[in-house]
Amino acid sequence: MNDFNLLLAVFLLVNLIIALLRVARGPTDADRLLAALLFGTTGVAILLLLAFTADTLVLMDVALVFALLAAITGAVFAQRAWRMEGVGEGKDGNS
Amino acid sequence: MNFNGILPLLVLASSLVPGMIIFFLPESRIRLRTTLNLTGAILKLLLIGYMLWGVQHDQSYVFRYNVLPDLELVFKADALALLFVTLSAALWFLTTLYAIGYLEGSPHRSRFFGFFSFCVTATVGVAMAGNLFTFFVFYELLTLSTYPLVVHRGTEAAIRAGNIYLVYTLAGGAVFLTGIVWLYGLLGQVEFTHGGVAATLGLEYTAQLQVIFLLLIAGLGVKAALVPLHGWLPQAMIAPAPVSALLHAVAVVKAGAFGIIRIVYEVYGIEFAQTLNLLMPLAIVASITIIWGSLRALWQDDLKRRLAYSTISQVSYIILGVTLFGPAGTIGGVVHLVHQGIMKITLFFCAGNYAETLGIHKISEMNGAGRRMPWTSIAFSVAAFGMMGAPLTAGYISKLYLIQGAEMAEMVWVSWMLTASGLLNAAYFLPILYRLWFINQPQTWLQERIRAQGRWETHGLLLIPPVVTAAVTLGAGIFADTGWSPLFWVKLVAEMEYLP
Amino acid sequence: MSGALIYACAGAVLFVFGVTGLILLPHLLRKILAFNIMGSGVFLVLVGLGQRDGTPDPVPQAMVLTGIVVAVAATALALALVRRLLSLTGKIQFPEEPEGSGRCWKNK
Amino acid sequence: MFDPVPWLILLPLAWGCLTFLAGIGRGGRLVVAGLIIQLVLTIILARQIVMEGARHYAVGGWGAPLGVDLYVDGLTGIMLLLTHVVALPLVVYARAYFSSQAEGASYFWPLTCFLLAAMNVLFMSADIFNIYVTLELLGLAAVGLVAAAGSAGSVTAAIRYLLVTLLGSGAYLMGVALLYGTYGSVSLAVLEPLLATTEISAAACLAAMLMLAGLLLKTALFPFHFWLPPAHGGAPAPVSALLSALVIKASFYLILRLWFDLFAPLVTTQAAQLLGGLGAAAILWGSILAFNQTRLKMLVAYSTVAQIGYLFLLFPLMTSAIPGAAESAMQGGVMQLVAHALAKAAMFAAAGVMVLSAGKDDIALLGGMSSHLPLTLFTFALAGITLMGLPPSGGFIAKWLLIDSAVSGGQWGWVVVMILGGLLSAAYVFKVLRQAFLPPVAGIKFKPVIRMLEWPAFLLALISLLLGFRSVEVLNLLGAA
Amino acid sequence: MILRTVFLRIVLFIAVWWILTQGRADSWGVGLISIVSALIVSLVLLPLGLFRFSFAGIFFFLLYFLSRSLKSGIQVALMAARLDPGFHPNIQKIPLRLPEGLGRVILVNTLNLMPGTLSVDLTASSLYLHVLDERQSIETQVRDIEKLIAHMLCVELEES
Amino acid sequence: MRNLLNVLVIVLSAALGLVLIGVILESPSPARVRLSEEVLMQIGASGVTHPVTAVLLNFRGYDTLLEVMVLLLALLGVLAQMGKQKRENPPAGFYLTEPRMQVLLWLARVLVPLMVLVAGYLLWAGGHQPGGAFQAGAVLAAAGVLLNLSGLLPSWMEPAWNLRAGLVSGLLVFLLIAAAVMTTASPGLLLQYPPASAGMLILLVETGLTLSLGLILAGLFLFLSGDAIDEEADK
Amino acid sequence: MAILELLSSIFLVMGAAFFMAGTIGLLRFPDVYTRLHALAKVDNLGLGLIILGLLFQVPGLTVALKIILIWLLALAASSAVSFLIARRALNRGVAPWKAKEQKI
Ligand code: NA
Ligand code: NA
Repeated sequence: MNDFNLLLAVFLLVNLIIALLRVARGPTDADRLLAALLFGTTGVAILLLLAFTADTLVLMDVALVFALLAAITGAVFAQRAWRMEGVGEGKDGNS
Repeated sequence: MNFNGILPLLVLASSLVPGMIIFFLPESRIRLRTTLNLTGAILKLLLIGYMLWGVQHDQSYVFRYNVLPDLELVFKADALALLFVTLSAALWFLTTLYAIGYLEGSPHRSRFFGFFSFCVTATVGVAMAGNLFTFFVFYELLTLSTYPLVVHRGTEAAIRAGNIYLVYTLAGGAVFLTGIVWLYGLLGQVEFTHGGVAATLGLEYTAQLQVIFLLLIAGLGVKAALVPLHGWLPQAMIAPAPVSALLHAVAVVKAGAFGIIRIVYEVYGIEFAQTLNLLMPLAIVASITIIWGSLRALWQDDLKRRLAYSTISQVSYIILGVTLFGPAGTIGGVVHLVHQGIMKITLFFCAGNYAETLGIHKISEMNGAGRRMPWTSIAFSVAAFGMMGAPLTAGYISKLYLIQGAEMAEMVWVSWMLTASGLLNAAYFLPILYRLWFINQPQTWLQERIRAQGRWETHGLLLIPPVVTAAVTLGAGIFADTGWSPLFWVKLVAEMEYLP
Repeated sequence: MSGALIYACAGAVLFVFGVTGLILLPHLLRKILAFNIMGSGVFLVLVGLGQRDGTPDPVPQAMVLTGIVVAVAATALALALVRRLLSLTGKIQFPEEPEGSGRCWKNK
Repeated sequence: MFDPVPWLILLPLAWGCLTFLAGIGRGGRLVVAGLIIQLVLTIILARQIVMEGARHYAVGGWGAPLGVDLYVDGLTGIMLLLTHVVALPLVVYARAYFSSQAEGASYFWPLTCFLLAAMNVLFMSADIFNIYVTLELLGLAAVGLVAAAGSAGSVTAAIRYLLVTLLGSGAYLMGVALLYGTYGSVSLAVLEPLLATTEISAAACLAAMLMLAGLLLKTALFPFHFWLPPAHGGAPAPVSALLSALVIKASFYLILRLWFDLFAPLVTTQAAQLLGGLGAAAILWGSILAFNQTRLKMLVAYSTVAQIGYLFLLFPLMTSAIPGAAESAMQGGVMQLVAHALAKAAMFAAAGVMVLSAGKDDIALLGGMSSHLPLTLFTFALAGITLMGLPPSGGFIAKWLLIDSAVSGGQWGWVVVMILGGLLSAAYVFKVLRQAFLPPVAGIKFKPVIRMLEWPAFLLALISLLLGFRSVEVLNLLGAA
Repeated sequence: MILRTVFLRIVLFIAVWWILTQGRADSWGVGLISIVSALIVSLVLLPLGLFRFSFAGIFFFLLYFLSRSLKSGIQVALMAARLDPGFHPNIQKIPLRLPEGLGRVILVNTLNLMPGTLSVDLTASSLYLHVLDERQSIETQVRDIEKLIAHMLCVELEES
Repeated sequence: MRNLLNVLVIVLSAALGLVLIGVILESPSPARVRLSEEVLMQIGASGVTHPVTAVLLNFRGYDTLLEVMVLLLALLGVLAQMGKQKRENPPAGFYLTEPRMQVLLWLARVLVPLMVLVAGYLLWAGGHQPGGAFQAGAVLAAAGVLLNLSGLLPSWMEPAWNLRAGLVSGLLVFLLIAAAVMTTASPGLLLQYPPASAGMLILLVETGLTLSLGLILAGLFLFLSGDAIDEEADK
Repeated sequence: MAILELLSSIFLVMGAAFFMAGTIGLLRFPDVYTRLHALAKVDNLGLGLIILGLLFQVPGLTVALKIILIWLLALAASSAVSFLIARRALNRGVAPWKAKEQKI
């Protein structure tokens, strides 16, 4: 069971990395903001799987904090990060 | 620590402390400044008088202070030191008087007199230094305290002269320092001692000691204005007259010459120096300087410039005397340290008087000035004759001993060279005297700033110092054999320190 | 080679990337990011080397926690400064030449 | 027996908190009082060191390797004393400075308190990880102070400084990681014997290189000096003075410690020669650049680049086999460190006064300064004497010792460098002085300055000058083991 | 009424604390302080009387929500897997019948997890939805949820 | 020239990387000193049961003391920058009525009390498992950020005395306890907690730290966000 | 016991599959809104299934409640954040992708 959890965690990690590639490519800044969402859910899933892998239930607390902080990060990103047009290297593709 | 140990410090403090106070005085406190200046100068003379008396009665005045575990700051008031100290203190007193008159009403006097006092402190330190390290400390302080005096006027020309002065003296100081540290590395100490400390090293260090000698002499030669290290001196005549007087007669060039005396006699020892074949090259350099300075003086129309080249030439008499192996040469050289000082300061005082009173800076403008300013011109003439080595003057005594020394050292060419130099001296001084006395004065003076008032042809404080020094020039020549003459004291020095 | 050493090696790679980025990247935010990558690399090496014999060692873990806080503080300060620079100059980059290094020969 | 060590850590932190609580721009008086107390404590500590020798102090009572150890010896004592002797006049100066110019004043006091606290803890630390934390503290405080001026130039300089200092401490921390990984401890007391007795490992060598490189970067040794002049030259004058006089010395102090204690078994003559070579390049290049500056504070800042070079000459000189030579080199290096700190603080403070009075940082505008601010100009000149290495200053004693060491060790190249460096520093010092003797530039009107701006700087310059007469004490403290 | 709300919140926080600490007995010292702090914060942020709810409403809402979100997930997953996702996306404006406040927020969040809808903006009177297939009517789904929410929060729907 | 320099940097870095990896792979195992064993041996006297917390707050508590100072310094740097900027906040209550902001507003209303609980939990948990003041402080700070984003907490201007007191409280508590211990229980010894009260003292220190760190970390955001006008304001 | 493990594995695999589908959607979908659909719905469903799967592995009630709590938090967060992102995109004028007149 433990190894199975670990396997799935690795799978989700790979999944996350592939998805990040997309996020990094944009084309709009909104697409990049998706990273916050992606990290939130996938991260929590991976952490929980790992928590049940090696009897390190402490990782649940990490997942909990992670979920909370991911929410805040996403909110900050959406509210604040996309304000300086032309300052960052990215340009809105569609707008 | 006993009183004798503190005495050298008091001598230093007598100009340092007033200097520091004066530096921070507001410009308007003229009376307090003058009082401080004169009190310091008189106090210093009294202290030195006491020490002169003491040295004659076998007292010794030594102060030691450890700067590093095995490196001391040493002040030693030996006979040679006192000779120089007395000269500086006496001339400082006169120059202070002169400067008070000279600078009356001009700006930045607190700054001027502050650095002026520092400068004398440094000179006294150089004189009383008991080892090379201490000597170097004050030698560099002298550089630093004279720079503000050279650039005092704040004109572009003054600043340029200051720059040249710095480049020469700081570079010289650096070379000097290298020599000192090297020697210190070899000896573990650099105390001035009879017969020299270097002699303890023996001949296997010949090459190193020769290089070190070269470094030391090169370092000192800058201030002593040895050709080819003399370039700064003619430039520095841009400074106010009292400063020039101080630079040329008392402080800077003398510090160099005095240092060479110490090096030859008390670091290497005259015999050891002779063994290492160091004296002959030095004599040749000194001779070249003497002739070169005189020749260049001939072509100068600017009075202070001509005097400056004259200084280059005359200071090397001292060095020449040192290199003449034997007591007569020593006496001639060392006594010229004093004599040249007295005579040259007279000349600069007078030059300052001409410039301040009548606006005369050039020799071609001096026609007939003797009638308008008789006292100044008499003083000038006396000093000029002294420089030429005329009998009854101090210069005669110096030359007499130098020529004797040359003969005793069997260096005939030196006698010839001295004769030639004397002729050259005459060649550049006599025309001035001729203009002063034998050409009629013009209708108006260039820029008559100070009117004649009865007996006073100029400001009293400008007049007294050159008259006094001219009188001393005569006195030192006429009364050379009495117990109060410089010659007597120099003989004492030579007896106590160099002759077994 | 134990698993911990893999962490340490990855840390080494991150460290080098971070250093290179910190030096070469022109954009200041990327420099700050590179600094964080560099820091993470060091932390990985610290923890990885610390427990390469299998037992986790609390000391490097504590040190890494301290290090993270320091890195956060530094990052915050850097961001505040960059932001200020942006509001002053409108750019998130260094001006072309550091003052005084290039022009000095011409000025005299 | 009363032990000042823990109080020297807690008190500056407390002042930092209190000045922050006091509010914006307030707390200067508290800092002055606090520094007086700390100065007394440092003097007590120095006396204890001279009497009883070096000592370890186990924070928390655990002792190495579990806990963090402090170590206090003669060199520590010198650094602590120096810090307080320099800082005390500077804070008095800063109070006056910020009363006439508000720029950069807002959080100056807490930042300065923390900066000084960082110096204290850095000097006393004997734990390489703890040293990392202290380095970061020092760096952040310094950057905060540089940036506080708020202009585009100073913010740029601050960012550059921050990134450099972070890169430096990153490299340092990587070294710490490697050492911990190899030896299992971060305590100097544990590591030193381990490195000395076991065979030299590649990890230790790499760690040494990384840590020293990081510290060199922070010390701004040529060619890593590029960040220093804008940071030091652009900050408010009290900040420039603190940074140039003290902060640079902290990382140098660590280099000394690591080089001669921890990494002593690893360092080679070639490495020492390399450091010396960089030092020589710093002396020459820094002086030339200083001379070419048109801004006064930049000139002073480049002078720091040059003066740092002298410190690094002690590494090749220490390799000399002649017994006295190595000792003189160490003594000379430490004297140079102390003298430069005092003189540079005085010089930056004086420069600040002149700039404040002229209203613009431009050497060409200094004409007439000699009569307008004679005391400040005198201060500048006195400080310059130390930098030039002229007697009787502390700088002279330092140069004497270094040249002595080089001559007796037969390393003539360094003598030439030092002599040349002295002349070059004279060139840039007198460039300022001669300008000040010229008549005022037409149209310029100097603002009057308050007395409390001039005297602290003068005091510092005077101490740097008179240090030459008290070097025996300094060296006694240095020698206390 | 007020007491009930405060009581419910305290119970909720105690429960959460209990869950977080997994029932460790030695945690209640810190726990007491934490729960009181959380209560104070929640009372400041969310004054009493801002909303009411019924437990039954919550139950029905959750039931609906779970079933529909399962469906929505499967739907989008299939779209992603198909070669031709075949969507006809557009933004639609839906007039709102729920009164302002918590109800609308729950509606927005719920719709985000429902099949084919994504809330993109909220104004005083209407909700803007991004729908994956504009050919299907989305209105009925919204109305259903509105009704459930209104029941849960004990509010009346406005006539639009 | 510039390119050449870049290439040089890259080559050197690559070389450094290779050497680093080489050194890491070759490092002898185990290390000469086994500190983890020492930690486990002494943990009984530390007042906590979690080894990392024991190291952080007792064995190497000195590092932590300094680290709080690091954070405070960063905040001071930020504050010094902030003083220069013109501050413009949206009018009070703007967000509360703005329909678009409702989602965020309610998210904050629900999450923030929970985050307070979680912070308390992490603080408590630090004694026996990973967690402690820093994590708790981070969660509190996140709560502050969320409140600010949702308009419930205005951005911070020049901090008033009470905020300043909160910001330094962690360091002050730490210092006071250090000074108190030094003058009573262990005279002249820095941070040497008596084993009997170590746990209590550490919890006290951690509570102060949590509060202060939460404020500092939130401050790093809130002080700087003052001039960050949300798009909402200009729409 | 074995059945529980089997059930757990099934849910976990399904969860992972949904995550993968989310990623595919993210890669393939034409604009930010459609991608948000993928993330907000599919990933959360994936997370829910994984949590469901893990519920079969829990050692006790509190642990179970804790991971449910985490799930609720994640759900609330991602739903709110996806609204914020979508609104911001719309606000910035990112136009939604439209199907061409004829089917693709
Ligand atoms: Na820590
Ligand atoms: Na130390």
